[in-house]
Amino acid sequence: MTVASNASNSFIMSLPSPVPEILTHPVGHGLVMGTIILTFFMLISAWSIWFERRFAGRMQSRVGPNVVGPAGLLQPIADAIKLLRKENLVPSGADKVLFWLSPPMTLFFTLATLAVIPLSEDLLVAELDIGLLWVLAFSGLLLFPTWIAGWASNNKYTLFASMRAVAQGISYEIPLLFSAIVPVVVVGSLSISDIVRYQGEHGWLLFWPLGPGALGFLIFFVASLAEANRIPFDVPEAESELVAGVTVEYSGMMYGLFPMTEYVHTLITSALASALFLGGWYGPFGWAPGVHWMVGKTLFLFFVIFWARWSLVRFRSDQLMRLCWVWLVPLSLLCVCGAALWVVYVGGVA
Amino acid sequence: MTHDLLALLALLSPLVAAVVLFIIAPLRVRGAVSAALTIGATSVSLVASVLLAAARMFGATAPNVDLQLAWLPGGAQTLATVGVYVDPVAAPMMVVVALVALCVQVYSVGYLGHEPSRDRGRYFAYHALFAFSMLGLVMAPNLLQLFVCWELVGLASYLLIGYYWTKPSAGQAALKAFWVTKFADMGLMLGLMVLYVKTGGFDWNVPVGQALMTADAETIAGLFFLAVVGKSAQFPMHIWLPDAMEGPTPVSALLHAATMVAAGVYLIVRAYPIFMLAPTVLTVMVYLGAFTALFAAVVAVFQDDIKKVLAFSTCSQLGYMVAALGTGSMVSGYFHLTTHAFFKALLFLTAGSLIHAVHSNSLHDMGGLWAKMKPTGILLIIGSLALAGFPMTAGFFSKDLILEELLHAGHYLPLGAAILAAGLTAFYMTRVVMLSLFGAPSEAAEHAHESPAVMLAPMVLLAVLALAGGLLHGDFARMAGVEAAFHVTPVGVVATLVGFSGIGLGLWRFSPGRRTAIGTQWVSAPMRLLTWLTASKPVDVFFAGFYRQAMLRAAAGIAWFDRYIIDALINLSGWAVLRGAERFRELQTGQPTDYVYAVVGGLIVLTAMGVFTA
Amino acid sequence: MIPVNGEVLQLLLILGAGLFALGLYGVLTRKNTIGLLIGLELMANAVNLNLVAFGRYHGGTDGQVFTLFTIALTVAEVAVGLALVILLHRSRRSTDLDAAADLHG
Amino acid sequence: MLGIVALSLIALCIFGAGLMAVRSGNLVHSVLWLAVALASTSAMYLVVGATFLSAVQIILYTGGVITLMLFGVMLTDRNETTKIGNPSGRRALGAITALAMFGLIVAAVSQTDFLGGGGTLVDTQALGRALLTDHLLAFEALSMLLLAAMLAAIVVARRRDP
Repeated sequence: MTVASNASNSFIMSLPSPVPEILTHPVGHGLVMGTIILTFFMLISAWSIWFERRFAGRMQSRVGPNVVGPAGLLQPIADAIKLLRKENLVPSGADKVLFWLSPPMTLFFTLATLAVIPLSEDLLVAELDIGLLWVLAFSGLLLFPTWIAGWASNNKYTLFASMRAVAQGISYEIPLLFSAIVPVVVVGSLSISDIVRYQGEHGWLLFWPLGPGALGFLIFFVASLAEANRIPFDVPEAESELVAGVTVEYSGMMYGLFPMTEYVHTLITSALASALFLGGWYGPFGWAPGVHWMVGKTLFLFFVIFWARWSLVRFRSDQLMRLCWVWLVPLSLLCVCGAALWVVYVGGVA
Repeated sequence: MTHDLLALLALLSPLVAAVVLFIIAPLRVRGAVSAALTIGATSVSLVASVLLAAARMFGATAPNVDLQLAWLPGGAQTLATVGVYVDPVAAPMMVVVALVALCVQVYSVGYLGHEPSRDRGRYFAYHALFAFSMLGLVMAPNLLQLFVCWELVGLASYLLIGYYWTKPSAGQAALKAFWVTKFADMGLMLGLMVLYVKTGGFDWNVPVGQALMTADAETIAGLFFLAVVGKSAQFPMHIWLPDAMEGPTPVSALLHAATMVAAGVYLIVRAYPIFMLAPTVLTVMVYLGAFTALFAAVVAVFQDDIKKVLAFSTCSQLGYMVAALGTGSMVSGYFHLTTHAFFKALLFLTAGSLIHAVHSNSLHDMGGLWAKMKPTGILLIIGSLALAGFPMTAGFFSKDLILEELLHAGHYLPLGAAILAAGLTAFYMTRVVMLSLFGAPSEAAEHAHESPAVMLAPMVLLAVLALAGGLLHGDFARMAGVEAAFHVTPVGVVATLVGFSGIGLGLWRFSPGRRTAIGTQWVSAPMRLLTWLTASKPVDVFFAGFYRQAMLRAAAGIAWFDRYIIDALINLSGWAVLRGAERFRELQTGQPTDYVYAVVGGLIVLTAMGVFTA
Repeated sequence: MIPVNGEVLQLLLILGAGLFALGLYGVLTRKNTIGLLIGLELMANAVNLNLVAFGRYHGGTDGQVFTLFTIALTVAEVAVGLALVILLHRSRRSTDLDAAADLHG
Repeated sequence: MLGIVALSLIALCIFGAGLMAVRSGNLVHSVLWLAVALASTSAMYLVVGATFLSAVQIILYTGGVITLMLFGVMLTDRNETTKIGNPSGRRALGAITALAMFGLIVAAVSQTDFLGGGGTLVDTQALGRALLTDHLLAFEALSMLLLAAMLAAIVVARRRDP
């Protein structure tokens, strides 16, 4: 594990003097960067709820929230206050400890993945040499709180929802892992920053390992949508069948944590896809690297996910499994083989 | 370097097609996609093979392609390698395999046009697998890879024979083919083991003269020959080949006439340095091959099923090749393999075309097709002439070469058998032509119509090769380092005359004027005996009847001894064990925890011994 | 991360032994089949810990490679074990180990 | 020093979670305690420098095995799984046996002199290379085993049509 402490040349060094000194120590660096990145992600996801509701309104020929604040911009704050003021109920017959434990665990595991997502060359919490595995490990762990919430609520709808969520989660983890292997094979490193740097030199992985790159990106994106339970893969919380998925029995801010982390998770997924396949903080052809590229790409993918949400219909459970096992798993295997062949015959590990 | 790439391309493009089709089910269930992929891959193989062969034949002498990857790394030394190896021996065979495979695949598009899309997809996936395995066999750099591909080819054959899996007879035929050849393959495996023990490798040309004693060579070659007898359907183990005709006719053309059954012959060609050290095996090969040639030709005369005629004819021709290789002349056998691939594939495809038209395999149902299907008829006649060894066709040159070699080697009895078989060959092929094309028009033939162009085109290509293939004989000779020019010899003249008389006899016997002369009723009294002997598949009868009776009698005696002597002893010990077990079974509580305690108790005792005695 | 010298190794080995003993206790005392699997997992984990500790102590890749293998083996074991549990539950309506004691002598 | 403290803390975590996993009367809690024990082990791997293994431990063990177990729990009865526990009749003998095992191993460990040590770190590339060269045969055999286990699990757990 190597922790980057080379906060070298950019705008951070131009800040007033005490800050850079803190940054030379790994822990201090992590704290400062963590605060910046966390704030950034939380703010974006809070207002993305507003944006999504406005956007959905436009797509459905209605207005959307426009009362609280100018153009409804204060709506997220109003929602938060409303949730905070409500009572947190625990259903009788529930497993109290686990019931209380689930929402904070969701938040913790989601935010833990943030630690290795680089927003730019120096804007990251810690540069792990197994960064990609770290992200995948923690997003895999996210199944736990979901399952716990469903089981602890002592409600048949939540139990069904959690069963669906776990089945979907462990199935789609396979193509997700395999497609994430493509950049690893091509670059020869598990560090996300290394993968981005490679793309700065050799072009985006989306284009450059011809075939496996584009296909891998597609599979990664689809599978991570499924991991984040976004439409069209939101079978675990299908409103028409399961009321509202595993969150049925939750109320107040305990409930609020679930949708919030879902948005953060989706945002992180978009950021990861941008870093792995879309060149991270590098522009096309390595133009003008900087944090703006990373943020732009992340937001673009985030927007595509909203777009899909309001355009597509939900899969049936069996269709979901069929898509995964019949199409994505074999295709992702082919991707890995293709990437390996590409490395041996065209590219070559640096 | 380019040649390395070409060789890899030839081998791997069918593999890619096969893997893609096997893994991705949605592609496989679409017959057209599957066909396009397979045919595309085989075309790539064919182009690559032709380029590779052109650089090594016709006087050109490009260096051998030899790419080997370490496989089974065992410490310092590599146990085996896999790779591609293309020398002047492998190159023509590659062309034959890829060419015939492509023709058959294209033909299949028309032949299986009415099958469900899903089944066609499966069929072409098998074809891609076969093309890969067969090319892998031909290009194998050592005998181990050859063995692996040999088995893969067997698998593809099994799958394709059983293509109509809803028919019980097809399933049984597939199983029979599988078990008979698997039994024979034991020989190849044992032979490889002996070879490895004796020479420390799987190469065919390392042991020449130096490391291998004649006795060992005899053992190895004998074991290899056992596999050849199974794969190339030589006498006692030919029984699977006629049954294999249950598969679709294009499959028969590709696997069971042109390429797969010839793999046995190719094995001999490849392992020739070893066989040359084993004179006894070579002699056995001459006699067994010649016997098979004559025997199968006799049987073929009495078959009413057009595919069975061709199947026995294939046995017979393979007998020729084996006999030729037994004389110590690699060229003649190998050359006959090549020409035979062309004209036998052609014959099967025309037969398939006829079957397609009348929906029956029987010669009786095909009478009078000449009027309906002139192009197919002409192609059938061309194929028959080539098989009969009509002068200047491909079969004429290769068969003539074999007979000459038999004469030079001084094997007069096999020579006689071979010449007689040549006459019979001409006779039964004439019978097929006369009955199917010019016989009395049958009901089914009323509705027959010519096959589509997609089926005719491959046949025309093969027909051209069947006619002109003989011109290559000089190149084959040069491959073995001999400068041979064709010249007329007494034995060739005799064989040709015998062939002509066979044709003449057939024309007279089955001329359209003699309407009653149909099927097997034409035979006279002494021939009737022969009919019984052969038409009812005598070896099958032998196995099913006499052999089984003898075995049963012997088994009954042994069974008595077993029941009243051996079993009594066993019962005694069983009784004793039962009594003892009644006591011991109390130990089995059925509670898993108790078993865990037993294990842990033992572990604790062992650990304690380790700790306190150290 | 810290270097693994003799003392650290001993500490890790004793931790491994403790974990192994805990797992053993679970296996010996649980009535429920899944509970028993949990004990087995603990024991396997203890072994893995020892392998990693020794691997770091001696250097070289072997310790970690073995651990990878044992992890994969455990996954296979759990998959089959749980399939058996489900089968047991289906035929006996119970996941108690005692329910499967039909084969006693 | 800091390292030893961290190591001891994690060791306590592992041991405590393991204890709860085998003592808890609620099967779900038991499984989740096992998850905590396994995750702490992963942290231990991180501390002693086996980073790749640490991630694998989380993905495969904590992510895979525990998820499987939870699935198994869900497919059985809720009443039955919330009340398990260790029957009193088995507790004493089990504890004695486990303690005997523990004592013996500790005795063996304390008898041995561990000198030197502190081998070099192994990076992920070296690990991958070792896996695919020196241990290739075992690797291939393992893939066959996993395939067999997968098929076995499907065949065993499949609901047969009556």
